[in-house]
Amino acid sequence: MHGPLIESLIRQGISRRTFSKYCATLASMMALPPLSGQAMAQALAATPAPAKRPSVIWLPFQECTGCTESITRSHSPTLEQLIFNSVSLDYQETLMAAAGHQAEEALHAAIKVNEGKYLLIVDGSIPLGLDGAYSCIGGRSNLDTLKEVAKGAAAIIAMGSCAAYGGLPRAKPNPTGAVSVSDIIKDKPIVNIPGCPPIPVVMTGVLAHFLTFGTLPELDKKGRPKSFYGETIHDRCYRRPFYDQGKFAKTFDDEGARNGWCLFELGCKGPVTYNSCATVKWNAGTSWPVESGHGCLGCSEPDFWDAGGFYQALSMPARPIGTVATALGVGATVGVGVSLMNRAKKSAARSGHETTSLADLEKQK
Amino acid sequence: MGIQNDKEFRAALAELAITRQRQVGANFVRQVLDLCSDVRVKAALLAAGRSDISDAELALVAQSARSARVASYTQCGKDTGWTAQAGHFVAKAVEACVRAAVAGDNVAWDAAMQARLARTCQTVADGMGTENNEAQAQYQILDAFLKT
Amino acid sequence: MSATLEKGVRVLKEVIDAPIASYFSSCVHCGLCAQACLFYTETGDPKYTPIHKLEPMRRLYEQEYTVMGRIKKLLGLSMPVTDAELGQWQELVYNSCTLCGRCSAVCPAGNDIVYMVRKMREGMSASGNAPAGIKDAAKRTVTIGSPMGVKLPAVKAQMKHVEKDFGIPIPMDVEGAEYMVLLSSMEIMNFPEYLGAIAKIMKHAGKTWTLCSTAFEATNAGIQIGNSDIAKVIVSRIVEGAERLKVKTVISPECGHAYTALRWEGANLIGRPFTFKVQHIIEVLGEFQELSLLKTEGFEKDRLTFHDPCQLARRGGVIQPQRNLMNMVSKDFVEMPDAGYMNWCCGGGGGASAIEEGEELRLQAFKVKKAQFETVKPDRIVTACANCRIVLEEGLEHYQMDLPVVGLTEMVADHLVEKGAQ
Amino acid sequence: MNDLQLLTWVRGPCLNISIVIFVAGIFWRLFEVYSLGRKKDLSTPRQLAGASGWHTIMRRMLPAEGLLKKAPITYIGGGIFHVGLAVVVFLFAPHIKLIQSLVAVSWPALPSQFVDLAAIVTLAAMLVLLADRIKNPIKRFLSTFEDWFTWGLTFMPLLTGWLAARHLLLPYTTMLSLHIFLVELLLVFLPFTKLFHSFTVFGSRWFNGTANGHKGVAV
Repeated sequence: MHGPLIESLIRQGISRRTFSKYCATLASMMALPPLSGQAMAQALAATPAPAKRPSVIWLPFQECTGCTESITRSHSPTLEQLIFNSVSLDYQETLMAAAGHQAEEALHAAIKVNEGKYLLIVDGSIPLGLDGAYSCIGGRSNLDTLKEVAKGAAAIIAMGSCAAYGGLPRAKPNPTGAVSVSDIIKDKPIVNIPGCPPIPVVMTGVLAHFLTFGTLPELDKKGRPKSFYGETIHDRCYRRPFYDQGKFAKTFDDEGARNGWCLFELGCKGPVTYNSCATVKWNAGTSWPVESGHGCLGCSEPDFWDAGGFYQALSMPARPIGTVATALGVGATVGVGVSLMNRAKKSAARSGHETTSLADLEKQK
Repeated sequence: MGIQNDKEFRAALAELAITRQRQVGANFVRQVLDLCSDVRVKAALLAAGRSDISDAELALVAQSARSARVASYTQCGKDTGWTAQAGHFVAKAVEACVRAAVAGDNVAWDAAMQARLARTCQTVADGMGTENNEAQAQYQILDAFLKT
Repeated sequence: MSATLEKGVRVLKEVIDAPIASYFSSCVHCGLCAQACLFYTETGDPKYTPIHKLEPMRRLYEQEYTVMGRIKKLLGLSMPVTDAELGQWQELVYNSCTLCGRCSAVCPAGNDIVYMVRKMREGMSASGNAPAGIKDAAKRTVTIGSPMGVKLPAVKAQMKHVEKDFGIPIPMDVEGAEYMVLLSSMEIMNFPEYLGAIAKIMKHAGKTWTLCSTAFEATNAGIQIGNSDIAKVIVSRIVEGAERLKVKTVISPECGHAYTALRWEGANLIGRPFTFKVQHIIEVLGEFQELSLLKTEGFEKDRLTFHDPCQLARRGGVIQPQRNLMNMVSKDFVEMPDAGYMNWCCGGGGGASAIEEGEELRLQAFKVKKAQFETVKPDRIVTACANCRIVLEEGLEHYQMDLPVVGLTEMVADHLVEKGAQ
Repeated sequence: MNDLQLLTWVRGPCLNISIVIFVAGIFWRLFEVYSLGRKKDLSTPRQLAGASGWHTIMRRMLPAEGLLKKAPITYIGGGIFHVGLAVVVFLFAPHIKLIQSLVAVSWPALPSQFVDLAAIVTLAAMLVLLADRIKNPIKRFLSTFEDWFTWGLTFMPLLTGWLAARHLLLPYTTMLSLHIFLVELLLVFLPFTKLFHSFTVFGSRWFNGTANGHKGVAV
C-alpha cells in the first residue's frame, strides 16, 4: 500500500497500520463486507495524483455553518487530509481562500471541467418564498444556483437536516418557504445525511464510500445511508437497560439522573430517532448528548422542531386536561338530554297502559 | 253387622296378608274399572287378582300400571277433564294393588282410596256433585271377601 | 279489544328498565349462557342460547332508548320488530325456557337473563304471541279460579276424601288461624295426599291452620304467561283471602312458580307490601324442624336423591332446609352433581309443561336429568314441586327408567310420630 | 406527512379528539343506560350474609360452578386475555407515564420483558378466542359484524404496540403512530359498541346481585 495519502499520513505520524485499521472500522460501521476495508484503504491510498482527484462542490444555502463546523472536527482522516489528498474541493465558501467574483469563477470553472463527474454537497435549505429572495449568492437565488450546479453533478449529498429535510428554516410557520434538496432535484442520486449537525464520521464515511466504489451507499426510504441510520438511538443507547427496568430520571439533577437512568421522561426522542450517535459518538468518540446527561432532540428526523417540546416525553399527549373537561360537559349534556327523552317516552308508555284482560291475550281474528 | 266406618275398614284391611290385600284391592278397583279404558290397567288388575303370581310377574305389571298412571296425568295448566282424571285414579288404584310392598304397607287401603277418588271424579263429570256411595260399596266388598 | 303489536311494543317500552339496559350493554356474545341452558345442552341447537331468546327486545331497546339505535333505525340498519318476528320467537321465549335461571347464574357479565325473559313475556302476551296452552291456563285461572279448572266443590270433595283417608279434619275459612294453606291444582287433582300430609304435620306441630274458600289455588298462570295484569288478579284473591282470615303466614304449596308469584312478585303486583308472611311449605317444615316441633321415627332405607325445584332453590333461596329434612327421614340421601343452587331444571317449569307442541323438545331436554340420575343411581327421587314431580315421572317413563318420584312433604309426614303413640 | 409529523398529530389533535369522544360517549351512554331507573322491590327481603351486589361483582370474575369444563376456551382464553390486557395497558412504563400526565397518578411498572411476554400471551389468547368464535357453533351463531369488528379494534392496538416495542415490520415511529392511532380508534368506538361492557359489567353484576341477594341467593 503506497501512495501520497499514506506518505502524508506517515509524515503526520500516523502509521500504515493505523490507517488500515481506520478503513476497516469505517467499512464495518457502514456494514460493508470485511474485504471492503482493504479495498477502501487501497482506494484512498491510491487516489492522490492531483489531476485525478474527484471534484467536490459544496454549496451553502439557508444554513448556519454548523455542518461545516462539524466536518472540520472529523478525525482520522481529518478534513484537511481529505481535501488536500483525496478530493479536489473546488468550491466551499467558508474554507476557500477566494471570495466574491473569484469564487464564483472557480465554481463555474469546476462545473465546466468536471461536467457530469463532480460530487455536489449541499448544506442548508432552499427558500422558495418571494422568488427565493430570502437567500442569494452573488445576486442569484439559491434555487437557481442549485438547479444549475446540480445539472452536471454525478451525485448530490444533502448534508445536514436543512438540506435533507428543510430543517430549522422549515419549522412552522416556515416564513421563507424553505424546502429540501430532494424537493427540487428529482433526477440525480441524492444521499441525505441528516443531523443538526450530522456526525462528522458519517459525512466522511459516505465520501470514502463514494471515492472507493464510485457509487453511493445503500439508502433507506428517507434517502439515508442504512449503515448509519438503520437503528434508533434508543436501540443502541447504553441507558436502554434502565428503560427496560422502568428506571427513569425525573429531573436533570435527581438521583436517577446521577445514576444515569433513562431520560425518556425528560423528553428524550431516542426511540423515534434514527442515527448512530450512540455507537459512533462525537469528538473522536469522546461522548454524545445522552451520555452528557441530556435527552436526544431527534435532530436527524424530519421536522424535529415541530415534534412537541424537547422536554416533553414521547408518550405525553399535547394538552389533554382542558379537552377532557369539555368532553365531560358534552357527555353529561347529551346524557341528560337523552335520559329526559327516555323518561318521557317510558312514562308515556306507562300512562298509555291498558289493563290486559283475558280477551286481550288473543290477536284480532 | 259388617264394617261401618273407615276406621274399622282400614284396620280390617291391615290385618290381611299381602296377597289377600292385593286381591281385595283388585275387587275395589273392579267397581270403577269401566272409568278407565287403558288395557294396561285391565291386565294389571287381572294379575292382582291371581293368588299364584310370582314377584317377577308382579314387577312387570307394576311397571305397566305405572306407565298408565303417568300417561294419564293432568299437566300443570292443562284443562281438567274429569272423566280422564277418573281414569288416572283407576290407574293409580291398580298400581297400588300390584306395587312392591313391605311389611306394614296397606296396599288395599291405598287402592280403596284411589278408587273412591276415581268415583268422585266420575260423579263430578256427570254433574252429580261429589256425593256418592263408593265407601259403603267398599265396606260390603270387604265383608263379602272376608267371608270367603 | 285484542292483542296487537302496538300493545306489545308499548308494554315492552314500559318494562324496559335500567337493569335491562345495563344487561344488553354488557353482553359480549360469549355464549356461556347456552352452556347453562338445558335446551341448548341437550339439543346442541344454538338458537336456544338464552340471550338470543331476547333478540327482538334487545333491538327494541336499542331503537327506543339509545341514540345510536335510533340512528341505526333511521338508516335502515336496524329492522323494526314485527308481529311475525314475535310469533317466531314464541318457541324461544316459552317452549324452550322454563325460567329456571341457570343462565342468570352463570353469565360472566352478570346479566340476569331470566329477569329479561320474564319481562319479554309481558310484551309477547300483550301482542298475542303467547302459546295457546298457557293462554288457556291463564283464562281458566281468572274465570274459574284455577288453571286446570278446579272449582271449590272439587276441593271440598278432596278435603272430605282426605279427612277420611287420614282421619284428621281439614279446616276451611277459619279466621285468625296462624297459617293459611294454599294448594296448586296439581295437588288437588293429582296428589290429594299432599293435603293429608299438611293436616298431619300441622296437627303434630300443634299449629292452627286453614284453607280459604275464596283463595285455595296458588298457581299463577299470569306469571307463566308473563302478564302482570292477569297475575295481579290472581294474587289479589290470595291477599284478599289472607287479610280477611287475618292469618299470620300464607303457605305456598309444593309448586315452584306459585311460590315466586306470591313470595317475590306478589307485593310488587299489588303495589304494596303484604301484611302477612309468605313461606313455602319446605320453609315452614324447616322452621318446625329447627324449633324441634317435628318428632319423627324410622328412616327411609332406600337410596334417595333430591331434585331442587328451580324456583325454590336458585330463584327462591331455599336450599338448605330440604336437605336437613331429607337427612331427618333418610339414611341414604345422595346428592346429584350440580344439586342445590345449580340444579338442572326438570324442563317443565314456567308454563312449559302446558305447551303441547313443546313436549318433544321437553323430553329431549330431559336427557340432562336422566344423566344426573344415572350418575348417582338412586332408588327414588324426592322433590318439592308438584309440577316437577309430574314432568320427572313423564320423562322417566319416556326413557323407561324405573324410578318413583315422591313429595318431600308427604315423606316427612309419613315419619311423624303419631300423637297417641307418644 | 412524515413519520414524526404523523406521530405528533396522533399524539396531539387526534388524541384530543378521541378523548373528547371517549369521555363524552362514556358519560352519555352511562346516563342513557342508568337513567331508565327501576322499581323498588316491595317484597319482604330474605336476609343472607354475603348475598349482595358486591358479592356478585367479585364472584363473576371466576367461572361458574361446573362450567369451566364445558367452556374451557372461553374461560381460560377470556381470563388470560382480560388479565393480560390489563397488565399490558396498565403496567407498561410508557403507558403509566401517559396516565400520569393525564391524571397525575402513577404506580410502579413491570419490567418491559415481562410486559412483552404478557403481550405475546394476550395476543395468542385473542387469536384462540377468534378461532373459537369461528368454530364454536354458539358463538358463531351469536356473532354479528360488531363482534368481529370489536375484536379487531382490540387486537390491532395490542399487536401494533407489541410490534412497535419490538421494532418489527415498520420503523418504530410509524408503528408507534399507528399504535396510538388504533388506540384512539378503540377509544372512539368503545362507548358505542359491546366494548362498553367494560363499564356496564359492574352495574349489571350489581343489579343481578342485589335482586337475587334480596331473595337470599348469593349469585
